[in-house]
Amino acid sequence: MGIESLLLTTLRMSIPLVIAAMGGIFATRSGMMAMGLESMMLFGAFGAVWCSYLTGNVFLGFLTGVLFGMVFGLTYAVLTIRFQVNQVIGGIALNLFTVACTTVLMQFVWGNAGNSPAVNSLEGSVNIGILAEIPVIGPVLSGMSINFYIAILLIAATTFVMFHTCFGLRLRMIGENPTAASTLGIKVRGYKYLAMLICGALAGFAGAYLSIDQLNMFSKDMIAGKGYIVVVMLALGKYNPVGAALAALLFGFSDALQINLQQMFSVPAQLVQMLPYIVTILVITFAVRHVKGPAGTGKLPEE
Amino acid sequence: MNSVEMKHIIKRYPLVTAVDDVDFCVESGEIHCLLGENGAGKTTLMKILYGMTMPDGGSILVNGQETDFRNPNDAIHSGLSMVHQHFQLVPVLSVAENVVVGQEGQAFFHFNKKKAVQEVQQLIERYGFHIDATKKVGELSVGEQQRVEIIKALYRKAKILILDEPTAVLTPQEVEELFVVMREMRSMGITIIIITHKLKEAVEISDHVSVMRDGKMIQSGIPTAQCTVESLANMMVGRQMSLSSTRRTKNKGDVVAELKNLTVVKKGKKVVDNVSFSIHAGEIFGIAGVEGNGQTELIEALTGLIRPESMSLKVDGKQLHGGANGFLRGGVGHVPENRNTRGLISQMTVAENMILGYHRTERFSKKGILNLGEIHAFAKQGIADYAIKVPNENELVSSLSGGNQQKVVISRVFSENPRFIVVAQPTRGVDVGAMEYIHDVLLNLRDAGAAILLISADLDEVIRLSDTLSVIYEGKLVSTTPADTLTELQIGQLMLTGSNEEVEER
Amino acid sequence: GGGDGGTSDSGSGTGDNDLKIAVVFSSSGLGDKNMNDMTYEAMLQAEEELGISFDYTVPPTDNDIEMAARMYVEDGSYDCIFFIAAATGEACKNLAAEFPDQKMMWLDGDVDLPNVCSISTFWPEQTFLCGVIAGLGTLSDMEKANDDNVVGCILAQEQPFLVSGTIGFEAGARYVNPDVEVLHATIGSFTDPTTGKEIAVSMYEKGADFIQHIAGGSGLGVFNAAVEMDRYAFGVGSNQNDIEPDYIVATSLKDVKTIVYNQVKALLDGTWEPGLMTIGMKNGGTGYTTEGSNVKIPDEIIEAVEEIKQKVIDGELVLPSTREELEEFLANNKYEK
Amino acid sequence: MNRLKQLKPNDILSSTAVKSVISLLIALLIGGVILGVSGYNPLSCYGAIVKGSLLSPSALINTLVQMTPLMFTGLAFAFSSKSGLINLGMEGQMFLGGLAAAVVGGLDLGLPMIIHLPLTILSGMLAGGLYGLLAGLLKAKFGASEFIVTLMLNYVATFLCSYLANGPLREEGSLMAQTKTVLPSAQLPELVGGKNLTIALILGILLCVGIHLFLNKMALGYEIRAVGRNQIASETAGININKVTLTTMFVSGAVAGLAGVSMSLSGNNRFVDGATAGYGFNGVAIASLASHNPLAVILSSFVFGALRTGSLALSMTQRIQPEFADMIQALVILFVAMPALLTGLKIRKRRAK
Ligand SMILES: Nc1ncnc2c1ncn2[C@@H]1O[C@H](COP(=O)(O)OP(=O)(O)OP(=O)(O)O)[C@@H](O)[C@H]1O
Ligand SMILES: Nc1ncnc2c1ncn2[C@@H]1O[C@H](COP(=O)(O)OP(=O)(O)OP(=O)(O)O)[C@@H](O)[C@H]1O
Ligand SMILES: [Mg+2]
Ligand SMILES: [Mg+2]
Repeated sequence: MGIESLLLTTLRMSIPLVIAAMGGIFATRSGMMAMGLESMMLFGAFGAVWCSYLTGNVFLGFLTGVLFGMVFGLTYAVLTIRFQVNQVIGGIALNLFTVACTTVLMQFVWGNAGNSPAVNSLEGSVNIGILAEIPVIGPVLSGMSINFYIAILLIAATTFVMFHTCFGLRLRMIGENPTAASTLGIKVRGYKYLAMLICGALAGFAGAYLSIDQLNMFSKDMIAGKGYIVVVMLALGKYNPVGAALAALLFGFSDALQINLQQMFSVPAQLVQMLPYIVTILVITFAVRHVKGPAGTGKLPEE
Repeated sequence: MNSVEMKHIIKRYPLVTAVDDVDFCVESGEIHCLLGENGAGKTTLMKILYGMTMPDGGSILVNGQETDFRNPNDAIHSGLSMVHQHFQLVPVLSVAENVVVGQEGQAFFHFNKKKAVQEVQQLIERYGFHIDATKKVGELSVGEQQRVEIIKALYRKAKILILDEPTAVLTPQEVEELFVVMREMRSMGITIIIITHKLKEAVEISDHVSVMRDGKMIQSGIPTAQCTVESLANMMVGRQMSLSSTRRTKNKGDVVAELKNLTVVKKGKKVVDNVSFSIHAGEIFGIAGVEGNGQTELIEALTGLIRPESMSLKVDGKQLHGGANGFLRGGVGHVPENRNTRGLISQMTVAENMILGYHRTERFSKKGILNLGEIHAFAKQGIADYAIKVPNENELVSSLSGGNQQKVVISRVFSENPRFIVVAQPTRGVDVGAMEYIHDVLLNLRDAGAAILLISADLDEVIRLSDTLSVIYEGKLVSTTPADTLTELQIGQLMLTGSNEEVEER
Repeated sequence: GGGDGGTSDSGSGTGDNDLKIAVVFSSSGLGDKNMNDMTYEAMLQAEEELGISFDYTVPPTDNDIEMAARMYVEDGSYDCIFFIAAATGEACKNLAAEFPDQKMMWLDGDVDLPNVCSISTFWPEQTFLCGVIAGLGTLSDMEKANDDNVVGCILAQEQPFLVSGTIGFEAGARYVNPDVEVLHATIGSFTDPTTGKEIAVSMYEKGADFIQHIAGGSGLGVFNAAVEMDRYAFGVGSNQNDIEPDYIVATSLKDVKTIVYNQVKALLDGTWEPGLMTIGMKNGGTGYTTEGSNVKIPDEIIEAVEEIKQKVIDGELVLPSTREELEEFLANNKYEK
Repeated sequence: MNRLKQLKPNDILSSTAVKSVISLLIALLIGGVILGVSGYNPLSCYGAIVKGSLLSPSALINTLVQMTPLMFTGLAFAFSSKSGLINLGMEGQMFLGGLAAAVVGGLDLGLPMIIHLPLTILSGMLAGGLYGLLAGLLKAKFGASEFIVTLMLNYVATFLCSYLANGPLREEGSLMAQTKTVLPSAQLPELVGGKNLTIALILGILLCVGIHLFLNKMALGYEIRAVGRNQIASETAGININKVTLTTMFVSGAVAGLAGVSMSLSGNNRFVDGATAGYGFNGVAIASLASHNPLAVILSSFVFGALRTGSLALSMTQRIQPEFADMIQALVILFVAMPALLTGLKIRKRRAK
């Protein structure tokens, strides 16, 4: 298999994971488990296609995807903060709801419960001449979708916001010890809502990437568990933006490798398909070990 | 003028009325001491003042102004600040970050770390604390963490400072330093409310004293000048107490616990350095020392919680093996220094906590089946013996006040009659009445032939109870002498420098 | 295809005759771009044109199929119960034995029971002819074909039926082009078009110029890849050519809609009979269609395909459904122009 | 008595059972609004659900059939939660348990039922248990988060079972990815003829009671609960954390495996690839509805069984997209898992003047 095409596949498969993971960082660092990511991504993917279908404008499509993601980010926040639903359960139930809800909406909008019609999607790619000169990875780095570069910017931006702004500091404090933050007069709930809005926006963006950048349509349950994978990648990256991005790359790489191995050897596909998951288990067992989320995960300030 | 006026405050919990129609006034610019038994309602009253707990009735005036605090934020804006009984710090963040967060600037702007460190370091120097503002809070000793909490209040330019049992975890030297700071703050016009169980401190530091009992205010704002330790004790407990009596051992027996060559290495440093000692039956072996000199590791090694580099521990001549379980079965009792993490399971009931660690003994379970009748009877007995303030043994430990939680731990370990007991900070946060009782039980256990290792930051306690007194400094036992050999000053010097020769030279 | 819009038709049908049918779909449900969708279309058409009424259910998992079907049987008001897709077969067999008076139809299965009309389709026959087009096309001078002698086949999930479809495709390609390399890969899901696309892209990058998908909703990603890489793809099931008419050469057709419609008609006419039926190229149930596609297939390829189709219909070629049978088939049958 | 008289309206509202019922009603109300907006008649929809799940003997039996595997996965999750472990691997454990039981049940060893059936059940429990234990081992030995490992192991088990059921273990000549049927000597005896309602239901109820007793009356159960609430204190008290981790993960996995067993040894009496997907994740919701109380799991799995059966019955006669039923289920999970529903809706109590 060509190294170049393997790397390209890796990057394309990692981009949505990376973008969603950056959203997940905001959530987890503020003490919210990112279990609702899947639903935010799915709803974002749907919103993007819907808007692109109605307006024919891809940019508006992405914007709507982000907005729809935020709606579910907020819903998840209201459920878990205001109504204190357990975060794991809230996430799982919300995902169940979103799959059903988007399917029903598809039926209403397009009269088809399986997929949307093709809509305008992001065409073309960005060529960066200088990058293309670099041997081996050059052709890979240049000529990717604009969202590839946005994803890289997001990693930097998330790192900056999380570790170099007052907002990030407060968020991390809330994630570690919400009571402490609240005794200092920080409006814990407000910040958590904000974090979930950011998380929803980025997850919605990731969903929009899947539906109107990588494809040009929405189809039933099209996130297919990627949201849960991101939750795992966050832990693998020890809840740091760069770490999570690297974990997503590793997963994308083993998935790309798996796809290629299947075509090269005539072993049963299922045995090869296990690869990314086994790699993840091995990494969490032997390389990362003892990952702990922020100490205040799931907690609210004491009354 | 009064800084704080609380009127007719009521706070009910499902099974107790924690604060029952309380009036509480604090004059502006004074140090006001709030006293009371464990569970009297002091913390609850202060949390209400600070906006953390909503009262069921009553009104609060701050600086003459009617208030309606919904959360601490409101209180902070009115110039209040509170240092909690349980620290509210984030161990993974630096000192500076812990201090400035919330006041560090506009949320979405750059966080100027350098400036924050500078400001905080300045404040630290100004009050003579010796802390590095860039250090992670998790790496600080308890005393240092306490100071970080005070820095937090100073940084916020608090006009009214509430300190909930700030001295419980401090060594006498640290207490003195704290008092210096408090007096300085008072001179700057800051009003301070302090909760403590150490009456000596109350007499020393405060201008007025108020006393609570059973949720009611029984003495409000009496001038400290009119009080003595004894009179305060009587007010609190409602009976005569003898606070300074001490009984040294009469019948020291054979060696029970024999420790040889204990060395613990942590991050390449010898935190416990070749420590050996033996403790006889009927002897209390006290170890004094500034927190962070290896006490924690010493305790953990003696109770099988960590595997030291080298150690031989014999109890009644038998070498101990295995982890915590092996040591427990070998007759080592353990009162942990931190009841919240090591001592109790706060989300379990009092009864369940009373058997923790002993649940496999024949008394409480047979063939793996718990003897629930016996467990409940035992718990009821413990509650009665130690006067633990709780409606019944099925309440969650988390609903108990700090001192009463400590009593649960004590009663559990002492009831088992272990041969060798490692007792750390036994009366931390416990009121005078309970302290007297716990001390009595300790002495009785000793007289009954137990060997007791007592580790406490409370120098008075160590001096009062120990038959043999040792000082730990940088992981070494620098002096081991029979009781009453050294003066308090000498002991203090040993704790701080590891030797007492300088004292004599000077 | 798809579910009902919702506002009309609550309650059991609107029929103006007494015929009432219950349809038990497999758990992949409506929107599967396959048998469920095609059946649903047929039922709507029958309702419209023949005036029958019908109810349907989509069991949440395959494990719930029997319970759902049993509810229909025990209700007693349905003239016939349609079981759609292989996964529903077990339930059909069990209930048919237990309720010998209830008429049933099982689509995509072969069971011989006195009250069941079982219609089996042979997957290899469905994909074989598209395989032939791919095998000849990759060597041809068709616009988007390349010089590499490689084609591909993408599966949603390993399931014996579907796997036999990939065997049929490979048989077609290698029958006419013994040296062609046929790439295989499995997506692992029916609802993951993005992974479907990545696999297709990686196949196209390996030189494939024709890809057959057997992957339901995930297959939409394959079409997307074809557009992006400017290569060819084949649809599957109902005619998918109009999804990307410039890139989809043909569809491996299974005319479930007609089959089901005819079943309803037979029930209405009273000509319905239990027994085993096989749908294949012979009776027009499976095959290929280029209708709706803008792709120009060279005439000589079409001629060859039609010729080979005739051989299958005549029984001259017996198609393989497992890998062993495939090798045997290729050893015994040589295609000559 | 005295205490009863003192109960204020708020106390009644905060009793768990009443709360659950109110939550359920609110969820149904919102579901009804969604149905109504979509043009369906909510009353007739709910009528069909209730009728189809409860109001006839056959409906009730269907509900009990649905409830059986859900009870096992719910119990498995509730149990692991007691020790503070999050076992999200029930799906995989259940697959393996089901497959193992199908294989052992299919072995013609000439054994009588009294030996063959228990052997088959045990093999399924062992398979699920060992798979749970694997996650436990990685946790105990390497500190790998069981939450992540079990989530990943689900995928591995799903692929593995799919491979086996498609390949080496596939019934000869079958066009489905399924094993051959188990021998009659390994099939679970039915409680009612021809309805797939087997003694697994009784077994499940007994197991719920047994685990409740185990947790509350046994020293090991006490240790498990202690570790779940404060690991450091438990360690200080000489409790072997690793032992608790391994025991919990094994037992939880074995119980999840039983869910697979109950499905493989009833109905079609075989393992069918993918046929039981989703039951594992449902277990999380069921356990939470039961507040992780093993006894309450019986009740909450009944509610879920009824919901599933009712939704199925609804879709049978009302031409309604099946996803509506899924939405209602999701709403029920969300609302029932809302401890602060009533307090959250109330405006915060103002300080009395
Ligand atoms: N959240 C709560 N729920 C139920 N009861 C509580 C709660 N918080 C406090 N209490 C009860 O209120 C009473 C007063 O507790 P509080 O913590 O104010 O005591 P305290 O005077 O600070 O005691 P200590 O000296 O031991 O810290 C105690 O009986 C305690 O058990
Ligand atoms: N939702 C419920 N449905 C039925 N019974 C219940 C329910 N909730 C509690 N119970 C009953 O309440 C009793 C107490 O339950 P249990 O002691 O297991 O709860 P718990 O205190 O939460 O336990 P743990 O301390 O292990 O968490 C049980 O005997 C059980 O029968
Ligand atoms: Mg207190
Ligand atoms: Mg070619």
